[in-house]
Amino acid sequence: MIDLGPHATYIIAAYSFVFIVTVGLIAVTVSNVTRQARRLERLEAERKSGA
Amino acid sequence: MTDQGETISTNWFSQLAHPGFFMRWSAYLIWPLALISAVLFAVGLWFALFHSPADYQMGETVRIMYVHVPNAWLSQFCYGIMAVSAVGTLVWRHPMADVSMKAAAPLGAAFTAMALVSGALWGRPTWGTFWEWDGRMTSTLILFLIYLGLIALWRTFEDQLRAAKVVAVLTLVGAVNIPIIKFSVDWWNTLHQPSTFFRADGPKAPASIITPLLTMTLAFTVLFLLLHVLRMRTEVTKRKADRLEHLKIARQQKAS
Amino acid sequence: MVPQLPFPKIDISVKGLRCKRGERTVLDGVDLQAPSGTFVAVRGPNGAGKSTFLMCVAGLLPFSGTVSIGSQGWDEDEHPINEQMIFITHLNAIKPELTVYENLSFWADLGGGARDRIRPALEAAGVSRLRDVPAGAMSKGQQRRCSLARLLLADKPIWLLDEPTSALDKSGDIWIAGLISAQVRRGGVVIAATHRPIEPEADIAMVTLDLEAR
Amino acid sequence: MQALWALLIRDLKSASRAGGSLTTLIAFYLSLGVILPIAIGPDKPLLASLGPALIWTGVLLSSLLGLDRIFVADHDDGSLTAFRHTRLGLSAISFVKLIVHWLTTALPLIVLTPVMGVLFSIDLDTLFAVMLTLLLGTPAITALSLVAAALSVSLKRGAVIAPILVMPLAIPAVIFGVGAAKPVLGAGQAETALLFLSAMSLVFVAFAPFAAALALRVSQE
Repeated sequence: MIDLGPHATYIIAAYSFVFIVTVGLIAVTVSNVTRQARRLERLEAERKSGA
Repeated sequence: MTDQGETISTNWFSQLAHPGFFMRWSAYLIWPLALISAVLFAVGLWFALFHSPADYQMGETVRIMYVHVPNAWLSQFCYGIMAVSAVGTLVWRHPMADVSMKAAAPLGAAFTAMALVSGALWGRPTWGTFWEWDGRMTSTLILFLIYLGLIALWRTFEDQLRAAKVVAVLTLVGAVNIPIIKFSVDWWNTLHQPSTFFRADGPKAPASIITPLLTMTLAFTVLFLLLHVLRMRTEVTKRKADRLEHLKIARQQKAS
Repeated sequence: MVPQLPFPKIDISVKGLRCKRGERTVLDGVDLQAPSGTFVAVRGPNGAGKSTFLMCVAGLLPFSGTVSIGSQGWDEDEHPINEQMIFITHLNAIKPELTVYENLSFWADLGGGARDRIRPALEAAGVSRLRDVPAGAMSKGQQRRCSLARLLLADKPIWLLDEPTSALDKSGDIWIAGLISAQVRRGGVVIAATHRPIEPEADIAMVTLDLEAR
Repeated sequence: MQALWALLIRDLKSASRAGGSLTTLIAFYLSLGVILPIAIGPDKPLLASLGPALIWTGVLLSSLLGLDRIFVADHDDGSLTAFRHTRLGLSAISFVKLIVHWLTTALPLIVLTPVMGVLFSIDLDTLFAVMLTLLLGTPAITALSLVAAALSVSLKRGAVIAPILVMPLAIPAVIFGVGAAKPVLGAGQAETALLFLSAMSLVFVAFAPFAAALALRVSQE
């Protein structure tokens, strides 16, 4: 790891915050994709079996 | 009963004709975008953290800029996308425009929040304070409030298509206002303190700063596009599923 | 009473009307032929789209299909407001803090200044004694009568009525039936959405439009 | 024209008889005039220097109070639908609503401002300056309120959401309004601020009725 100088805390804090939010965004987005896709699949299957 | 089924299916085909097309072509975008974004992030972070010198003025804190500036740019880029989508909703009545607008708003708020927090963390070592009422940070904060307002307005509506049109009107009103806000805040800023701050994207920035900055900006932008497409696809899927659920409830009511 | 001259011929025809309200398709392929001098009773259970149908004909909602009024026809998104009609919704559009007279003279002014019709209209509605009473102090039925009195101010050939008889008593029903009959006899077109059947006079041409719940 | 006049008179009559709203407005504004000095402390020079800013904030917050009333009554009693078959377009109606809202909300606040001036112990010149900037700047705030009210007209929680929409957009009005009234400024800057303030009010008042009409139309669909 390189030496980040006297303000290392701020640099690390900034990168961590951006990292957490970005990863969080990706995680939420991907989980929504799969959740809605599953929901649609389930409903479509129900519709087919019902009809 | 079969008759009923027929009318229902024709309905939804005509309704989803456009979204169906979108779902087909956008499927080819996801992995390339993800790959490009990942590579850009890898290269950008390597430059930003290891392969760029400390600035002679700001020292190591210049590295915060590499995450701050891309987010600040995206906070505005996202509003641009929303404004175009708003015109699409109201004028061209394109069926994907409101999906795009709905998908963009929370992303815009998130990127604006990242710009604000990284800006504050950059400001503390550079200016000696977390929050400086300088023109740019103030405008960004106001933009954040506007994003919150848009999201709040959207969430109070139950009917998504009606919400889209109303939110589109507000988005455009905001788009007209943002330059006025920017201008007024800059004027207010010069009034209260002479502007002597370091300008991050000034023309004198050396190449050692430009390379990581550009790479990171591209990386974040591609990531934004990827997330936007994914969220749009989710919304289309969700609406299809909602519709099936309504039909199911209607069937059950009929049966009982 | 105001002289009752016949209206110029004005026919309404609706073909394949489809209307979505937000995400919900409310009407899907509704047809109607209502030539001059017809009373149309729109019937159907709650949620069948009676009000939506009226709003489409009134030009307040985007629709697909065709709606033509007189010589003009529209389809798809075009929905101009037609000055030849008056639309009384299920709401009264009466301000409780203003008097009956003030309310009606306001609507008369908006319709283009026919204040001399207010008195006969109030008399016909049976609320002339309440002229200077704040509208909020009246009963629901009286407020409805007051709102329907707007029909007599405007003198338009086309009437769109959404539940005109709601809150009205037996004598109110008879009054409305009489109004509609007179309007139809003059060559006007009345389209009314109702739960309770309205019984116009025997010689009136009447069309029934039944909407199904979706 | 006659129809516009009729609408203006009817709304003013209605507002004057409905009662309560004006009292609420006055009480809210004056309460701010008491709470702010109590929170800041009875330091007269400090209060006087903060005066214009506090008064502008007070006016902005108070004017948001009755914001949802602009269209809600006409929406709920069906008048808004009935308007559609008259000769008035929705934009003309919105313009009248703008005038009515300004007359019933902004104007009483401006008239009450001398009382606030006394509470904040600001001098006469500053008071006049503040009242002038309020006179020139409140139309912009009213215009924004009009659009926000139209956007939220069909919502049950419209009264909560509409102020949130107005506040960020009203910031330029506050900046130029307070900027023009601040006694520390050079004459040139105050004039610039006044100019921008008036320009903003004019532009907003010109465009708001159309935006509001659009919002009303789509929220009826």
